[in-house]
Amino acid sequence: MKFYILKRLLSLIPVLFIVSIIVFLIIHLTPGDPVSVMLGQDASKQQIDELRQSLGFNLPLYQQYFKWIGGVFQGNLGLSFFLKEPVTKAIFDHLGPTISLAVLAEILAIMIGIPMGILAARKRGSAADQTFMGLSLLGISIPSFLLSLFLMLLFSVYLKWLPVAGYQPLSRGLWTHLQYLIMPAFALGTMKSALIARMTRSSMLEVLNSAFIKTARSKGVKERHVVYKHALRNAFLPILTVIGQTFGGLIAGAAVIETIFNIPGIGQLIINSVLRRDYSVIQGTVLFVTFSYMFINLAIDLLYGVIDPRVRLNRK
Amino acid sequence: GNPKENNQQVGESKSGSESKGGGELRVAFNAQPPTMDPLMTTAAATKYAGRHIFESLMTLNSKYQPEPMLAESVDKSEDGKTYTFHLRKGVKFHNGKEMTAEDVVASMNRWKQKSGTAKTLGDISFVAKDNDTVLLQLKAPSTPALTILATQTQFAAVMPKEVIEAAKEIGVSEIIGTGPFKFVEWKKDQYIHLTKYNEYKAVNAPADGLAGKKEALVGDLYFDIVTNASTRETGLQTGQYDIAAALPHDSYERLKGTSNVKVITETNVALSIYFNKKQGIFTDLKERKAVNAALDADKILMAAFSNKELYKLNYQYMPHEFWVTEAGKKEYNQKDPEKAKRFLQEAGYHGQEIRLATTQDYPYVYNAAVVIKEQLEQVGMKVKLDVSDFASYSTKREDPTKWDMLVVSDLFRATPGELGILQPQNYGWTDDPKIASSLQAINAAASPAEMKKLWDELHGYIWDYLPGVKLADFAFFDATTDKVQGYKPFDGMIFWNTKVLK
Amino acid sequence: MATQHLLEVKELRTHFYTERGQVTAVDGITLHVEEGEILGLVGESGCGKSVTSQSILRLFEEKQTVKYEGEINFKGKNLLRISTSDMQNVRGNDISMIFQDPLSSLNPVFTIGYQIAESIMLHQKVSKKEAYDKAVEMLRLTGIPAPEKRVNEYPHELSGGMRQRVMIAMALACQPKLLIADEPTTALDVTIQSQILDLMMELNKKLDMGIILITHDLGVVAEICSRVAVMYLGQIVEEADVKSLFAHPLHPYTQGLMKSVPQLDGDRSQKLHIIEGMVPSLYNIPKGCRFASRCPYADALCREEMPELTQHQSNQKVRCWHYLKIAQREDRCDVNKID
Amino acid sequence: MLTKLTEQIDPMLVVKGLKKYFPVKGALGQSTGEVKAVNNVSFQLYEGETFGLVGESGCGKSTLGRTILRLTEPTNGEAIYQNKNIFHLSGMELRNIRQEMQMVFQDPYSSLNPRKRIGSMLEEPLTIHQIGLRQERTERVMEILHKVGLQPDHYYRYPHEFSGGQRQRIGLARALVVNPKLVICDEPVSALDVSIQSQIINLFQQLQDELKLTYLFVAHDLSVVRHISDRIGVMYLGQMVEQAPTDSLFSSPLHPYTQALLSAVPIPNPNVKKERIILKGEIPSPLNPPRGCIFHTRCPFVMDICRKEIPLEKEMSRNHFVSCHLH
Amino acid sequence: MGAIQRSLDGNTKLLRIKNDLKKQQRNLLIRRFFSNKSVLIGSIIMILLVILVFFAPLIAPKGPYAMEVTNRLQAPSSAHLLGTDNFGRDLLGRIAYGAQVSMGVGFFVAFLASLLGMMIGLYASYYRSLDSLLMRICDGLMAIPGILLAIALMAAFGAKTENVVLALSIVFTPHIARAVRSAALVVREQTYIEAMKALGAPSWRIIWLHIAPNTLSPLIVQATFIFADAIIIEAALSFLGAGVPAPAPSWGNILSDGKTVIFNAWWLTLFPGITIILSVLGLNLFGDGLRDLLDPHTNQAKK
Ligand SMILES: Nc1ncnc2c1ncn2[C@@H]1O[C@H](COP(=O)(O)OP(=O)(O)OP(=O)(O)O)[C@@H](O)[C@H]1O
Ligand SMILES: Nc1ncnc2c1ncn2[C@@H]1O[C@H](COP(=O)(O)OP(=O)(O)OP(=O)(O)O)[C@@H](O)[C@H]1O
Ligand SMILES: [Mg+2]
Ligand SMILES: [Mg+2]
Ligand code: NI
Repeated sequence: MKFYILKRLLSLIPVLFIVSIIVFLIIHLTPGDPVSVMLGQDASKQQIDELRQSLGFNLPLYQQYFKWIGGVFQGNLGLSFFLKEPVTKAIFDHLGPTISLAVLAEILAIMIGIPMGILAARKRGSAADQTFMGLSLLGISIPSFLLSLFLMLLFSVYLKWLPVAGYQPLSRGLWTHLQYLIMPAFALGTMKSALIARMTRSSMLEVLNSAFIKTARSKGVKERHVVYKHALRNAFLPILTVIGQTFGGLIAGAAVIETIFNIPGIGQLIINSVLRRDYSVIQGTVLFVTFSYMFINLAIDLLYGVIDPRVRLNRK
Repeated sequence: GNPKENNQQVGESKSGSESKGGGELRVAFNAQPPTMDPLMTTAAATKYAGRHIFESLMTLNSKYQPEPMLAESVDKSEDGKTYTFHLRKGVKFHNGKEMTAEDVVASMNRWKQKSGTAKTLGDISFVAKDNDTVLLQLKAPSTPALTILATQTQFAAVMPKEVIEAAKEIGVSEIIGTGPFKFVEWKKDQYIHLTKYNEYKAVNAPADGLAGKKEALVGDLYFDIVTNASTRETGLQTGQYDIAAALPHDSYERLKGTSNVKVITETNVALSIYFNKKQGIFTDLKERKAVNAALDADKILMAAFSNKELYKLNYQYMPHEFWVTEAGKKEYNQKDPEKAKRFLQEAGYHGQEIRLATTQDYPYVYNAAVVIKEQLEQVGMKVKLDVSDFASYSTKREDPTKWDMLVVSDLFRATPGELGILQPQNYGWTDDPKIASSLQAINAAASPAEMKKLWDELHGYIWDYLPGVKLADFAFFDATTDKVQGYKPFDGMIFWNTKVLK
Repeated sequence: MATQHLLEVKELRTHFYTERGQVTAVDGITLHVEEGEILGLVGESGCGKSVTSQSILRLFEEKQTVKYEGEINFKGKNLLRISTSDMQNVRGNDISMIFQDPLSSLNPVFTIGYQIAESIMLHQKVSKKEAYDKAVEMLRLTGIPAPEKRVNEYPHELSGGMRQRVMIAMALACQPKLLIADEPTTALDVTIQSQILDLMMELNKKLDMGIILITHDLGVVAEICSRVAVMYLGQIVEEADVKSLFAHPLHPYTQGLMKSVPQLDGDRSQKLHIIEGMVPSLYNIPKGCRFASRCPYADALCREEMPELTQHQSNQKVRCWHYLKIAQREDRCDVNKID
Repeated sequence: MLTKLTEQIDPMLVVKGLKKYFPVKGALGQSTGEVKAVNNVSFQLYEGETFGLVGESGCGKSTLGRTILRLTEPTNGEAIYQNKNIFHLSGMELRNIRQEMQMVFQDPYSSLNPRKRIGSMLEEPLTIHQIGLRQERTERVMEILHKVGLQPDHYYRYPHEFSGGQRQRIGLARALVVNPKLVICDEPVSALDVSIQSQIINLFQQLQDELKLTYLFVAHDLSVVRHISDRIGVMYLGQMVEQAPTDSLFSSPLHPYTQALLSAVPIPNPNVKKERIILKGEIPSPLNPPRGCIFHTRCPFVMDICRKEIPLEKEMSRNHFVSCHLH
Repeated sequence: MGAIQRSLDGNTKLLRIKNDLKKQQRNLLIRRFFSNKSVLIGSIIMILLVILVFFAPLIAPKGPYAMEVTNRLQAPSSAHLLGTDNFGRDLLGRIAYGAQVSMGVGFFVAFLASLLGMMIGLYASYYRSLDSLLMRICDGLMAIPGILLAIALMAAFGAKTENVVLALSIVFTPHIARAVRSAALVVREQTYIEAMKALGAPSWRIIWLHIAPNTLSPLIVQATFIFADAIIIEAALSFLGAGVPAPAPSWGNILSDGKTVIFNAWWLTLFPGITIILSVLGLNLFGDGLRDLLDPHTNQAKK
């Protein structure tokens, strides 16, 4: 196990390296640079040129890259030009909200998606199946900002239960923390739950027809246990894959919702950094996200083995 | 629980020791400033936040005229080449240090170096005469010198000398000024927190524009950075924010009709078209005239601002009372497609593609561009809308090979010399000897009357030469809850003298 | 014959809903099992043996895929009438089942110990520890070496034979009144097969357990069953005690079946006997006798009307119009010798 | 046809010292041992004969068959077919040889792609080996369907619509459609009831007569093996313990395991009760086979030498080989 | 030997049987198609949308650009069935013309990503040596923000719809690859794959004709998601000027235009929203039904 984890972690290095080069090239070849954004609409060309010069943006690309990657190897992702703080700090600051939001959204997604998928699978072809699957389609296709605005209007403006937007860290108390996250988590969760529900349904359909389900029933196992214990665990691998994928997606891909609910998360950080061409933050964040994707995938692969003993043996 | 209450508890518990009550004011701010150092950027967000912290020697009153702020008084020498600033006594920086002439000189020298506007004064120098007196020495007399010192873009913030000396290339690292609020914390992408500066010494004159008496009426001032407009709007309606800045123009009418919300407008921006006069089709005056003749400003502005109360058709490049002139009026807003076609024919236009660069980061700019494209196509021009994000756009417009036309919004300026559209080095590249010499003459004018006369003349010439087309003046609009009192923007947001009723 | 049978199936019909229409896989099966009796159930592959056995436990999802008709009386209750939760108490406790396919009938994600113990804990009030001990005990009984170690293994770590024995251990763990064994030894080699058959017979004697044994292997039937029912296309075509059946099979299908068995001492150069023709499809069941199209004795009556299951002598029932004629012929020659 | 085996004919396939060890990896990915699934097995196949292979479940019969076809790579040993070592072939050559050597898989259901209709599944081997034109392929498939006793309207059906016996026949048809010379049949009749079983066995024999096929026939049911095979090999725990012509094996089984096996066959006659040899003792695992004679843990005649030395293969009578210290 | 040589007569008879069967089979398929409600509804919706795509000029003769600024933000009326947008352009016309762009983007992104992802997923699962390399590349690709990629591509190759498609395809490829791989890993262990090897089938054949079809269900689920996502993300990109070049209509940019006036002009979000939902619904129903049609198993457990 240790060996396997070590191997996976080592394989991270070349990937990170390649990703770093790709991202570096992409952002530097994209027009626009941080200087012109920072200096604002009315800055003069002279001012821009001066700042560019002093920050080293007119060095040849490879020199800039080596300067940066050299720092990365020393654990220094660079300094954000915009935030005026180390990139590591920026990522760390934006990570808290993202993790809270992602975890909450994922929990919601799982709590909605899995039971819905199971029910649909068990009642295949029935009205319940069709309703649930229809709802999940709605969940996929409804633009997230519409859903968010609707939630805002309902819960904040009309019912006045929850604050419209913003973020408070956990240190301010659990409820304070949560009340800002409930709506965005719900908006994200319902969207992700659609995918989970569909996956659950299709993999449960396969498992529910298996012979061992009949065995369980023939032993007199209660139907609920048959479904949630015997069948679900067997059907869980593809569901887990989707959960991992959605969770990974929530880390970097919740930008729209984060913007609407004004949650200072990683997604916003990426988008904002792209928009203001905050090079070092983009690079650092992308590396970080790559790392977390691989970490999540590793965790999922390890979980495979916990859930399904057959997978343990087959690992080559 | 009520979210509003919750916020207040949070705010108070943090700053309770610093301020003696007064509650807090939460502003839903539309953009994260790139920096808190006003000299490092021309971005409005920095200016709005910064003006609560920093002050300058001179500032503008509501008529765009200079008034002293950190100076008690200003004397002008006989030859008009030296200004003497007598500093106000007992003004303390937020770090407790008393402001001296040294600090002011260091700050003004930095301004001279960083600010684009400062350069229009030519070669100047600041000297500390004694602890409380600072001299400004000019090479030639200049009537608008004090106005230029009061400029708000990259305003001449006064900071302690040590802070300036420690500044790096991306700006100062300590935010210390003399203003009515002091800086507490900037939580990136979340909020900027200012708190009342208890030792602030206000000027003893009625508040007028940025000048006069300034008083922090709230204990804490939060600029909540809320980039999504709908969120600002809903947040205001639930009372989570007291003031929502720069709301979408389309919401104006609806918010105006909402009972517990007040809309506040300030017409202080000009919308213009810039031509690329360095390269391409618009180096030809006839083509520029064709565009000018084809446009129907009303439609463009209606699409951009949606409500007549939010814009004002105006051909004045300097809309303040003092500068208003009749010259050029007949050139403006001709709505004459036939004439345009004639110009095109004369110019020999044969369907070349005209690139109209724009960005959706400023919806009104984008919307105006869409209508302009439509109107130009009506007269047979072939226009391509080139939309990109602001960062790309701002790099692009520096490059004369990349565009032919832009739609630009400019904040009102106090002097013609500051007008972007007339600068030869600015995008658009208005490199006309007559304009250059006229501007110089205005700067060097001996009296305001002479200055005005020169301007009238220039204004007519501008409308003939068409470095661009001025379309109109317009307003941003903010909204407050009905609990907010005394909010009166000038050249953007001002939160001193503003209070929130409990 | 006892007044009350352990299990009595009366006119059981199992209909499947399929895309091509409703299919009756089991069509009017009547049979019974006594305590301590081993009933053999044989028949062509696809004739409905497994469906019958699973219908007894109501293992197909009702409403969605299947409809049952008839009666299944067990301990005086009609299993088709009782509630789902009552049914859950019957399953595994009173009636256990060994499935045809041991490879896929064990849940791959639980240890075998858990799977056996689960069934014990469901029906007996014992602690987890006791249940595991019992599971080890059952594994030992089925002849799995080192059962203490094996309980913590997963199905895929066991050989096919071992898995089969795990299934058997699981089925027997609660000492059911009735065991339904669906081809329990097909995947095993003969030495292990005989071990398992011995075990089943032992338990059958010790616990007075009734057994329904489904198999293709007539040798196994001859060895351990006391009564045999022969199925063909969803119906029982012949039922008799094992000696009578092997001595003089009455139904032409049973006869064909008997003749098809390769004998250990038969003539190898001779081709094996086969029953000509194909089993009709369930979607297209012929009107009269279902075997008519392949039957050497068939006549117009057979093709028109379905014969009833009729009693022949005291211990044999047969579904054939011509069984009397056949019985006479059979009397004349010795059936056990294959011609 | 039963004993056309003569000394003069060169064998068609020679398997020598074949070994197949599966590495076993623990949950940690490290190697924890080897399953010695096939351990040093040698035998020959002659053209037109049927070689039966019996043995306990898990003793390596399927693995043997799969290794010969190179469906898994052998650990050691050689298999000479037409003067070529199959284990050294690659690419095109291997594919060509696979046309001549086919396999009928043990599990009829999982060896059929659930999404393919029977017709296209049977036509595919022809397409792969570019046999015939499209039209001819269809004809040929129809013909082979008929031959294995299926009907033309099965052409468009999916595997799950067939009963076990029918699936088995489809597997057979797929193996036969490319006109192979050697067919490895891995328990092709174990899932069938006797009436269908006899149809299939007859079919095997008929095809052998018509096409001179050679079979390696794996089965559990000794009466079936006896009926169809010319020679029989008995495997135990990855090794071939006895090899003999059918009649010789059944009349005088030499290895104690063979004897136990034969005694355990149930007789379809309720009046006959047979004396079985009951094997006691621990069933060893291929992960950790016993030293010496692999059968000694269960052998009723175990001697001291059995625990120490591996018995050598001896020819006891003509073509009757056995590996046992008793002989 | 007699059985092998069939008479010519027999052959033609067989062929006739085969042709009959083929016809019968086709009829069965058609019947199944029409009895499968989801395919039917799905196809109807899809057909309607295709009509929208190809007959946009008829639906909106004035085209998507005709402005009447004085008529901006008009609620639906007889003159403008779906109302007008903030430039006074007819919403129906914009939606109709936007269908071309949006359906195109959605379709091609889903298609390209599926193709590429399938390729990666299949080869990664079949050749275990490629697996960790390909999967790590996917991890890396997944991490590169789509917006960044889109802006970069636009900048490098100009603002073209093709670039939007390309950028989004790259972004979504790893998702498909992972889904396909996880399904294929199971399939490749099946005996029927071994059987194909035994028949001498070359690897490409095994991969594309035998493994690939068995990974279709997760693929279809993912691909329909991507279709929807692509349409919506295109809107976000348009907003940054990295999407379909303005002022060409796409459902996405109609929607994001409408976003700012959602409280004043509900129709600007409602109608394109509904169209997007409808198209996703249609495609999903169609996809689900298609999968059911293709999947031999699902034909069983139905009433
Ligand atoms: N779920 C189902 N839906 C539709 N038909 C079914 C279903 N299950 C079984 N059948 C059909 O019912 C018939 C009887 O099947 P069953 O499994 O009982 O046969 P069997 O006698 O056990 O055969 P074998 O000896 O091969 O196991 C078969 O024709 C089969 O196709
Ligand atoms: N891929 C594999 N990896 C590891 N071990 C394997 C693999 N395939 C087979 N084995 C092991 O090799 C041994 C021989 O298996 P094989 O399938 O050849 O047995 P068999 O004689 O065909 O048995 P059966 O009669 O049950 O089919 C078994 O112990 C099995 O567990
Ligand atoms: Mg069965
Ligand atoms: Mg095998
Ligand atoms: Ni012969």
